[in-house]
Amino acid sequence: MAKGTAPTPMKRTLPLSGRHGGGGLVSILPAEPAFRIALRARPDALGALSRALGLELPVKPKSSVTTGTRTALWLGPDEWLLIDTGDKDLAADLAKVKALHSAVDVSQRNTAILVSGLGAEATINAGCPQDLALAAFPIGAVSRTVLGKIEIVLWRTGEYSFRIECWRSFSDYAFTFLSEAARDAVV
Amino acid sequence: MLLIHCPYCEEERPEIEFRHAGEAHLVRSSDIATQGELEFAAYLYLRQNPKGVVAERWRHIHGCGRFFNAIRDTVSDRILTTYKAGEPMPDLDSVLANAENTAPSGKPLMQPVASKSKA
Amino acid sequence: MSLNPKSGSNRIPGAGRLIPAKTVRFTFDDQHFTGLEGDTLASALLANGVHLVGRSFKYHRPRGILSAGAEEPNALVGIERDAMRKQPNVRATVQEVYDGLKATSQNRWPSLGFDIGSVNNLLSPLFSAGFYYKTFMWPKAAWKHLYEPIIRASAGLGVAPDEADPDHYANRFAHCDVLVIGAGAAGLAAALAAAETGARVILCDEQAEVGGALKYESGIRVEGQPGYEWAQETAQRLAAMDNVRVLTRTTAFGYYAQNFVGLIERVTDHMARPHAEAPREKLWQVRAKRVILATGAIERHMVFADNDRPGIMLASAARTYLNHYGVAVGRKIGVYTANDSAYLAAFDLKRAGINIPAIVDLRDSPSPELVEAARKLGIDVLAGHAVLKVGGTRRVSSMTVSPKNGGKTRSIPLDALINSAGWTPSVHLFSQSRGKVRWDKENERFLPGAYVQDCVSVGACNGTDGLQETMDEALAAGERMAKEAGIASKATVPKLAVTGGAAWTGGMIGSAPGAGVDTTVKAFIDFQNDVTAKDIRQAVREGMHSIEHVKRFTTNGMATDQGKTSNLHGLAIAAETLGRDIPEVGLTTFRPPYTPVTFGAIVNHARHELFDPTRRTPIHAWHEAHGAVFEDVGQWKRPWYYPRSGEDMHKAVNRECVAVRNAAGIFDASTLGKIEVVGPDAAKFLELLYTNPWEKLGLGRLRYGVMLREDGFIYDDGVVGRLAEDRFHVTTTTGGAPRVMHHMEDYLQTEFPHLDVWITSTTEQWAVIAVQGPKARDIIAPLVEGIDLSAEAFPHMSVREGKICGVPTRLFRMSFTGETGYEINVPTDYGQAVWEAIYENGKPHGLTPYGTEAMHVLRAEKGYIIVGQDTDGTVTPHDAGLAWAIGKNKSDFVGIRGLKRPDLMAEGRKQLVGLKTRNPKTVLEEGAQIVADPKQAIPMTMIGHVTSSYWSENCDRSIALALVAGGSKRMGETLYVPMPDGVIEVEVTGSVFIDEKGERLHG
Amino acid sequence: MRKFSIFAVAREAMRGHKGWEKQWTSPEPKSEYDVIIIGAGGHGLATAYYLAKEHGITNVAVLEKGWLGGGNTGRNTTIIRSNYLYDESAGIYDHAVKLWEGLSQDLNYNVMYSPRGVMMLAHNVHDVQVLKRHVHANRLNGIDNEWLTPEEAKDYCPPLNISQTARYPVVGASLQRRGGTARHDAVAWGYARGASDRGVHIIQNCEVTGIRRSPTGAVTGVETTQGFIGARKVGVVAAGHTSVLMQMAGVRMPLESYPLQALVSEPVKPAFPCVVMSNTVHAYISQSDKGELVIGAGTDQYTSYSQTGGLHIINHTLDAICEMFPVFTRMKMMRSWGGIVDVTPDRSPILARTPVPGLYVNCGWGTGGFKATPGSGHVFAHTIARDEPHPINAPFTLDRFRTGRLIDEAAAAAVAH
Repeated sequence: MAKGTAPTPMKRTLPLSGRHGGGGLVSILPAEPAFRIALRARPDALGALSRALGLELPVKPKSSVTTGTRTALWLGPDEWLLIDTGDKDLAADLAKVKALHSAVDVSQRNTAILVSGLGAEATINAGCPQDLALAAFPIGAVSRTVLGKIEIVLWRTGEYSFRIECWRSFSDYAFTFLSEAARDAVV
Repeated sequence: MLLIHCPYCEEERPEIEFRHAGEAHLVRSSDIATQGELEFAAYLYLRQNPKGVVAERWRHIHGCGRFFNAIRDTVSDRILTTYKAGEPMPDLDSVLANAENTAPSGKPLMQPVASKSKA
Repeated sequence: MSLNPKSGSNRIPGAGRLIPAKTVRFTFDDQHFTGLEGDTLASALLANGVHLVGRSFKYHRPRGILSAGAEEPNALVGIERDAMRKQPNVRATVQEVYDGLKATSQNRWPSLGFDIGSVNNLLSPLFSAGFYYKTFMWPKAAWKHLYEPIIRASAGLGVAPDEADPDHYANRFAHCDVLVIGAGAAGLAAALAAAETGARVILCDEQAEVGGALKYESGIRVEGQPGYEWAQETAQRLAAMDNVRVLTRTTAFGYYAQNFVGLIERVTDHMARPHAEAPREKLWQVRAKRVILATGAIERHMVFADNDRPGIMLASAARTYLNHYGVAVGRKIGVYTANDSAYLAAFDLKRAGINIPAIVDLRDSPSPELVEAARKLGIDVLAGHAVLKVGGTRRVSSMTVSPKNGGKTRSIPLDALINSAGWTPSVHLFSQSRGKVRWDKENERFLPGAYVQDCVSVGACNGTDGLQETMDEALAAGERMAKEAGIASKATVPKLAVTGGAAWTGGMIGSAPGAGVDTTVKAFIDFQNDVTAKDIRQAVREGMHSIEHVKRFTTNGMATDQGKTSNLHGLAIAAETLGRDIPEVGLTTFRPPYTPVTFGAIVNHARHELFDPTRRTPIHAWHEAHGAVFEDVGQWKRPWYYPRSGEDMHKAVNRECVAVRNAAGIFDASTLGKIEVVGPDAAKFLELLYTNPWEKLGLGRLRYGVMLREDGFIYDDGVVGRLAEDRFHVTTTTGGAPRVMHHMEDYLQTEFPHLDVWITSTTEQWAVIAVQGPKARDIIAPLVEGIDLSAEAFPHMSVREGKICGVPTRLFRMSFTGETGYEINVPTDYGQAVWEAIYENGKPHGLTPYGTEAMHVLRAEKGYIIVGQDTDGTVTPHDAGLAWAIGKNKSDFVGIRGLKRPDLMAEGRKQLVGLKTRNPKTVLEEGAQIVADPKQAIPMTMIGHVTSSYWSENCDRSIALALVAGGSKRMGETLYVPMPDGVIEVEVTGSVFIDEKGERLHG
Repeated sequence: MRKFSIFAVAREAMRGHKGWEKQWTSPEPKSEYDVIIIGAGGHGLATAYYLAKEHGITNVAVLEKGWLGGGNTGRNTTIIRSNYLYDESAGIYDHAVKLWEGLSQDLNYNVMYSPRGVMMLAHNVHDVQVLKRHVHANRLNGIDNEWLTPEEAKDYCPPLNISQTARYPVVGASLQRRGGTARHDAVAWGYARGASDRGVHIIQNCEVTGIRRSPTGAVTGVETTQGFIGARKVGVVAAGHTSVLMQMAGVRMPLESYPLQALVSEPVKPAFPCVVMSNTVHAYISQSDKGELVIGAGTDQYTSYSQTGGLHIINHTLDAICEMFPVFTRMKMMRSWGGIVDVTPDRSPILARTPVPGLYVNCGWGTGGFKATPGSGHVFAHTIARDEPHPINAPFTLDRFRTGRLIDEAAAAAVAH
């Protein structure tokens, strides 16, 4: 079943379908569709929201919390990107929360690219100005930042694996950039 | 490319994640509709533009998205401190004193040992 | 002595470190040569006895090789790997030879040996400093047509490439605790000490190998090991450490704010057959917590008559060519010096079997040890002597020597002359870091003074002269910098014991006595730009008293070497002429780059499709398949029109426009900006951001909103729908989406933080399919579930949520065409499928895809404005006929005060009107200017301009919108549009050309 | 002062160029002048020159904190054009171009005004609308500016990439043939020589530290690092530093000062015949007589007096240059530098009296002041001499920021100055 929206009879066209990039040291692949919510809330609502989501919303900058297929990524002091790669609609879980918040479905606004391998860090650092050394950007670290000329959300999912979220129409640029950068992913 | 401490992300980030947003602590009148002509023009257009320490606004637009304020020396471009939007401007004297303490020593590691041979 | 004929007759067997068996073939000016792997082009040419390699900028004087490094001003050549890879102005002293390398000399015609341009040398008395400011003024037109073209053609060194560069370049952002710049003895020691603490270290060096001066310093031992070997082993040891990156062929070219340093790594220019995936060059953008500058010093030449002749070179260069490349730069080599280090070059050469006829030392009493050592080797030392002039044109053939205070002269035959006026510490990067240099008066040199950034200088660039002191200083710096970078380590810093080496101090600056005073003499300071000592003196005489004036007037230090060997000489001569101290005359600030940097490397990945993102809508593939021609709107590609076979743009647009009014059209509006405004104060927030009132907008209703800047001018517009009490769906213009978000966030976070509301961009969550026209409802009705589409239940300017084709939709009933219409929002990934379904369903009804051009025509027929086309940042809502959109009872919104400023309220402002040409077939040009009196003389009084103009097939005439002074009071008036081929008469009309009452909207 | 000419050069060549006079003198400051100009850049020196030449006011001092011509005059990319949209802007910039046309002869100093044409590229429909609006307005204002097809643009500038598959293809261009370049240093030196010859004192290394006013508020002189110097009229012509100086007189300005960078390539044989500007891809470029490609970059985003800027600004500029001119990708950046530009809210200059009697200000030229140098100096001299603006600079008041009567070329046209 296609994730990120309720089932429909219509064909879903994914922006990066069929693309793959990288080579020996790095693999670049489009991620599967997912449910995504842009969540905004103040501290007093976090308890209720966390309960509804079944995970503790992180409050530490540059961090994330994952439970099962669901992750909350800290983007700002009152802002999270929620991603669920399973088949549970985040919006439905949040619909019942009364505490003051804003939840907006952005499942299809974003698309994601998975960059992995020994050369992943070097590939991303071709366009991302942040320090991605493990000590500075550990597993689970998340940051909105830039890649070349676009904005991305960068999430380190493993020592050698990253998930890059970007807006749909920038995904072609992001994918092409990463593929080009991977040519020089000498670690 | 400057390195800017974001008070919300609690770390230094590269300038290209940020957008400068002009002089800080300009007060938009609570009764702006009836504000006097000169006062409004001053609010809209007149700027301190100092050669030296300036309080200015930045937005971590490609980061946490927050607006915040910075105290920066416009001669060295060194950012002396940053603080969250809505917080009062910190005491300049202590900011400057602290900057003084953390400034590069200005001294070479050792005095060079000069040889005396000369033309 | 036996020669090695294979790699050049001047190769000394047993000397140098290159392997004789590893030969490479290359050409210079189409002549074939053999060199050795590891040679630079300069060393390979010298090995083959070639000294004449170029011509100077102004006088076209024959020039040879001055140096063995990046400071080279003379030996610039063109390198051509193939027709698409031509590189001008390459320093032969840096370029490594590879098999098949093709080099060509520059700035000469027809040949290097016989250059017509050298006539300039004969005319040189005329071509004094700044002569062009005083001449070429008569007659007026001659500068552009005669003088300037000649000057341009004779200037300019190499030839620019004429084909697009097929190579690619890479970028890497890197972070480290300690960046060490320069991998000579000091840099290696500093890196070692820092690395031992566990700090992340980057060590870079511009040369192909580490070692710096250890490459030629033959007598140095570190920990008992020959210096060069120690350097290589240390570099290997460092490179093997996880926390260290060693980059050779990598120049630190720019030191920017907060320890941000740009490095250029030359990856493939030395390779015969580069790997296709390898970038040619790579930019490293390094953010270092601490920087250690170990950039060494650069040897200066002596300033004397005709000191530019091929065969005259720096002593350290000759020593490098011998000790590293195994090349003797001559067979009979004279030495002219004002310091100690040239002696060591002479000794090495002598020991290699080269005849050293004399060491001419300007100093009266050189150190007795050196003189004694020279005597033992059988070298004559002429202390207190000067070289007055040299013989030879294309190769130096003799030097004329006399006591420096006058006396008997004698001529000494030779085939090379090596010289040294002393060493200039390389404070370039320190100065770029905005550190202040200080003048070391005793040793006549600038050294690092006050530091502005977190860096430290060690070794020769810091004026530290002794090698042991340098090592101690570097080790201490490495440890301290790592500690300051926050590395806590108990590792003990190694000690390194060194022996050998000469002091760096001593020497002289400015022109040597006995040379250059005579005004016919050319004693060069800046070789490449042909600046002589007398040029500096003339500049001072003409009132150029600041070193910046001297530099600009004479062009001293402004060539591709940026004055590495010349700046201090120029300064000294200016100071002497002025009778002032050097610091009073000043030092020009060093600016990036340290050496020239390829544009491509700076651009790196941002070429071709990565120059700027291309944004495509989710329905792009369909448009492409249906023959759409695309228009760039910001970063977006939007379908402009869909020509059928045989149609031009005009015909296609006419057909599309007629189809919309007669049946229906389908349009991809996905690029519209969308913002979801959520929270109990959402309406309050919109009240403040838009001129309109929002509190009373009913659920499910839409309203057209106008957004101003604080100054009262229109910023953006769009339709806003209320989905719930606390949820609005806001649309913006395509181009305005990001700036409107930023503008809203600004006010929300900083001016109205008390409001309970958040905004989220949903531009790309929704594909937007506009279906417009009298048959729109019939077309979509069968596909829509859960929404009553009847005019009563779902009137114009409403929004409903439901499903279309089984996909969730936010269905807007609205129109930018004046027809009954819908804008169907569906989640992006379904955009194309839903579009296709609607299209199939609509085909029998005559549904026609239309592009942005038809959209523009259709909206203009209705007088709907486009912000950014009919408004331009100087237009108020009143000017645009949108006064109705201003909430009359509002006490605040952004722009409320700006609107009330005197000029914005003034009579006679430019207002939006319609224009009809007298001749309905005439289509005005957008941007054309409007006048009231076409007979007036130029300059005419212009009262407005055409903002939008189209042929309207639906009106069967041309239509236009215009901003005209006092336009609203000019209805019916005749105005004029003077065009180059005649005046067009127009009538001022209202701005609605079709269905003025708007009945079609409500069908 | 002896005239410069080929004959003079030939005569001096015979005697080793030892007979040249100083181009300007370096006098000690007097205690008082009729007029003090603060800032010996092109605009300030031109003001002094025209005060002396046109208004007979020669008791003038030009005070310079560094070396003359060392600010933006010596740091800009030397572009000259007058194809501005609004009558006000067109008026002042074309006044300048007319003076440029005879300036070398007027000053007897070759400023190398080279009308090689300024071409502005259109990359999309919006650009076409904007540039054509300029072309039409210019034509009716009597200013040359013509429309070119991409092929005509390529004919005029052969290195230009007009491939329609480029990311932002060239779809047309406007060309002002009278536009071009001049030699920046020569402009400063030529005006300095001309002013000095007419008795004006150019005092370098003399920083103004205060502006003294009488009890009635009128200007009485300036405090400097060389002591107090009296004058009843003071003109501030200190691009970049205007806010700092005006603050000394208690006047807050509608200005912000930004770093602006530029760079040159290594010199090559003639490869680029004109000036090309593109607003959409953000770049402008020409080739100097020495053979360097001269490339203007953008401003940094923050205000600064550091005269340095970020590498990423240079990156963006070269991205655009290599996109428009892919043949230059292998060229090398030889030197880069920064200046300080003061920018007004409407990006048009202020050339006007101020609320302080006797204090005049000439500022706010943003990134494009060089082209206006002769015109600006000419009308500013008039303003100071007569205590009222010349009709050409009358619209460029401070008061427009109160009334809203802005001259907003950028908002109107989205074209970089």
